[in-house]
Amino acid sequence: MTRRGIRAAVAVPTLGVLGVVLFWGLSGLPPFGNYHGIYGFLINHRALPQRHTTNAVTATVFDYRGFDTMGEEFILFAAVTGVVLLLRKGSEESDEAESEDQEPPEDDVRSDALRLFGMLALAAGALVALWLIAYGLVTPGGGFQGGVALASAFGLLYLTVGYRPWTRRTKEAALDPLEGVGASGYVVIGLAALISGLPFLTNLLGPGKPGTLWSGGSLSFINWAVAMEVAAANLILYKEFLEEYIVPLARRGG
Amino acid sequence: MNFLAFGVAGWICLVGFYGAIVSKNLIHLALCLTVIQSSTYVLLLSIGYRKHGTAPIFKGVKLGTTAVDPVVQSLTLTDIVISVTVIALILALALDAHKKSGTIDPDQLADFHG
Amino acid sequence: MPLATLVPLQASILVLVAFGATAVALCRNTLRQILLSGVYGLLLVLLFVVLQAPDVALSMLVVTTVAYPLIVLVAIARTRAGGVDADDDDS
Amino acid sequence: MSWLLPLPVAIPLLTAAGIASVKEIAPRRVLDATALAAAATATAFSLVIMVDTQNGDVLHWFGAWRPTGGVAIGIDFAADPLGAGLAALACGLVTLALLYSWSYMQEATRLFDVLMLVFCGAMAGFALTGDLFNMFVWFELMGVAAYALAGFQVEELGPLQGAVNFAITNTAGAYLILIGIGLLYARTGALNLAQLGRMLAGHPADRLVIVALTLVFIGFLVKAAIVPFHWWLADAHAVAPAPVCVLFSGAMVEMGIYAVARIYWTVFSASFDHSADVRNLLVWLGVVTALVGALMCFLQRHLKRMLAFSTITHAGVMLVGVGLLDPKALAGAANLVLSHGLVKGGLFMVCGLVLLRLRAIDELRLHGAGRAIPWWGVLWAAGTVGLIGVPYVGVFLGHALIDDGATVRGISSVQPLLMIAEAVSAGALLRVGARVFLGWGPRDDPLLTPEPPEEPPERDAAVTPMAVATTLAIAVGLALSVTPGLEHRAEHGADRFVDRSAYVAHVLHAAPATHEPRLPFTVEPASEESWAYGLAALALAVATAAFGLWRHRLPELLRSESARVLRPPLEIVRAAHSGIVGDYLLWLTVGTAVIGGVWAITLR
Repeated sequence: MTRRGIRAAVAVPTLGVLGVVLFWGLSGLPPFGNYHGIYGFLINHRALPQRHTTNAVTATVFDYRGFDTMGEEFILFAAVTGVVLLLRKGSEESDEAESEDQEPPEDDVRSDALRLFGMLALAAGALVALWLIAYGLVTPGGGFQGGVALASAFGLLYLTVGYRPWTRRTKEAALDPLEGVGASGYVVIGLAALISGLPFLTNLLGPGKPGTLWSGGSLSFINWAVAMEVAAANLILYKEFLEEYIVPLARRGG
Repeated sequence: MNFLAFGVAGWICLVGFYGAIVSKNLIHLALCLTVIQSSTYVLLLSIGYRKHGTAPIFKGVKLGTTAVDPVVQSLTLTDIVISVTVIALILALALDAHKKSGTIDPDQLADFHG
Repeated sequence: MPLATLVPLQASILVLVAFGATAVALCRNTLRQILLSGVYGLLLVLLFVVLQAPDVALSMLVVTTVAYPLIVLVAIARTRAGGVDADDDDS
Repeated sequence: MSWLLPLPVAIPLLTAAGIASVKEIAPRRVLDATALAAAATATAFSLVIMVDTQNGDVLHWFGAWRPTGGVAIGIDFAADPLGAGLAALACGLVTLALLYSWSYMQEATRLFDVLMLVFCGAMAGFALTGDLFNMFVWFELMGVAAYALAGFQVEELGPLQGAVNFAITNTAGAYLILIGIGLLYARTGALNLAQLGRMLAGHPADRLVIVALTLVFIGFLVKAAIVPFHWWLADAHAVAPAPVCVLFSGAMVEMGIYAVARIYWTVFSASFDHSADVRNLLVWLGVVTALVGALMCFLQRHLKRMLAFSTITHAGVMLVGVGLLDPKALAGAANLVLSHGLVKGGLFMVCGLVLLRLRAIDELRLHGAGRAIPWWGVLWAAGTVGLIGVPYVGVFLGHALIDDGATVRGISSVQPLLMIAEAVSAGALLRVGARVFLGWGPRDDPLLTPEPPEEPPERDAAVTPMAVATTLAIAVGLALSVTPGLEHRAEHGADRFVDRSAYVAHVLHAAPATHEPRLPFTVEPASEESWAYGLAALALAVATAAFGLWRHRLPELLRSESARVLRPPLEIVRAAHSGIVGDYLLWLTVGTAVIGGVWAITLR
């Protein structure tokens, strides 16, 4: 029996016992659909009057529990930093070879029609993304969803237009500062309140007009900072992973 | 229905753990981790669900309408972001491991014994 | 949506999600697994919609259609391009 | 001075983001200095907060969402002496590690500084927060930064699977915590620790609460490296660079222990009412952890792995301190965290220098090589003595208080076992010191676990910053047991830590702080019992070291007989540390199933 076989044989009864314990605990939950927790109830009844945001989830994410979201932004930030560190470290030697060549790998030949399509798709995707971000306080959506969508729209650019716009220089000149500014923006908004003598992350601006873009006060700034950080972080992530794939492939002439 | 939702959440967790334990491949293992994590999404959202409840978005809805719990949704959102980032990091580690030792089978990667 | 249609819908999607999770966890071939996990992600999106969580559904949608496939596919491609196929057997 | 509370988190995080933005244009030394300054500032603020908490807990409600009608709708930081002290320790260790890295880390980009600062902010947030889900967020942030830091210099430093195992097992543990949080939220509709405790109080613990307790505790025990969830720790330490190990051993593991204490006393203490079943399981988990750690420590020849197992020993002792569910033992655990963190951190720094200057990290290959760097030998010896528990040195105060706490709780079998565990693990470190820095003992020892050879990079580095950081860490760590007034403050802090109703009143109802007593600045004389344990530990540690070095001089018959009896169990324990992540995950499920099952039966 292989080691893995033994593991599987031990895992089944163990997970059986664990399952019994787990289901025993889960059976103590209030019945499905009959939840009456006070926390969510309060937020549902207060988000609109207090913050003029019609989306109670976004109000929770960016305001009532905004401090969690700051931590979450930094999780993304740290993970992207870690990925860059790990993936780039391995390709350090090959980078030296690249600089000797003075020539980045060739793009695949792609038709002008495809390029045009790519640009149009980018425009459309970016528009949807911006809408998602902007109206996040009103309708479903928000900085995170919109940020990922925005990054994906630019990701399409890679697929259709080619490798060259993605050189490292682009990243260093634009993406890193963008990501840093997005992440620090959140902290700065928090500190701004602290400097004015209020608790960290207190909403400094008025709640605005309900149901519009100008609802929520500082929330919309936080929302945009998050969108910036998320979009930049995802783009860096995509780029690092794609480069991991494409550079050795191109070098081999594949 | 009462127990179906929570039971499904528990089942996803267990099956994800099984897949991770017998995994032969770090990428496979990472995907099994996303399965385990998805059990927390199902659990949290099922907990906060309310019969006759609308989504906690009050645009064009009159105030005081029954809505599902927004807090669990906010927790789940955070959870999803964490999931993506951690998986990306584990995959980056797996790629690095592959560069060094030519394998991503966790059983063959082990160099330390005892 | 009336409860009479919503409850069976939720129940059936929950069952599908349970099967989806099982398929993803037990599938041994990584390429097939990433496909399955895409389907599983979409099932979760559906579940979140019927559990009245559109924000979460939207997040899951962008994550499951773009972020996961991209990074996982690259990881698979890269580890195969390396020449050693530790993941190819379909047992 | 509640406005200070967010700063130990905000300053490192803001600086990290700033460094990441300008890392391509600003000169390297400017960025290093900025990072160091940020960590030092965070440390200073944490210390100010700690002093401030002497007059009562300090609260900060983020976004000004103060509780209304006793219901928390926002997130709070609630600092008490122990939490603020832990934050100060974490930030202080980051400062020392960054100072050490000034010349130790030589990579081109400053991503290292960025990740260290994120790690710093996350640990401070974890120690200060008063909200369960917020705790989880900082826990994950700590994890993500730590995984990346563990895989940092893998090009030079051998295999990577240590970082992979670390990431996967800790992530799996975090999911268990989240399920537990979900269960608690379903029951109480609360995430704030004080409110969770208040909602649970008054009802006997039922199935949901028992399972929630199990899952949340196990998730944090994975981070705390408690047997059988400890496997990742040695693997991660073996691959991580020395300054990162300082943080892993000195602060991160302790965060797991702290979380168990914090959550027990604020959330669960009313439901379980210090039940003997909760206490026994935690205490015996701690004892087994200490013993396994000591045994494995003795069997290592890879210096960093050895120190990692020594950390496991001490993590076990800390868990005993927390698991006794007694304020005196808790004060002991807090003191132990402080002194162990600094001394162990210093020892890892010595390891880093050994690797840099002598270009090896293997005890046998380094035989006698340490004579070239005598000052570092002195530091190693001092640190090792600090970990034994010799009266009035290093970890002594913490151990003495934990032993007293056990006696208070009517337990007498635990103290000698803890003494043995810590003496054996410290004895192994003494053996290394004698072999490496004095050249004593033979050049070969088949008992010790062979490790894959490492090829550290050849490079030149200024030693001064490293020497300053190391000396500082070890000197302060050694002196803690004779710091005037520390014992009284720790005990008083622990008394407040365990007072759930005062915590609830303060957090949810803004009850004014009660008048705090003035504590004297004196050093209490140790009891006779503590003296006896301390001296016995010293003797046993020296004997262990001598046994490790000169075992071959024992009579042949004694050696072969004891080998015949001891070898098989030894090999089983050794083989269990397989380095395979699937095994580790299986151990995680086995441990969860067993602990959950035991508690399900006994606590029901």
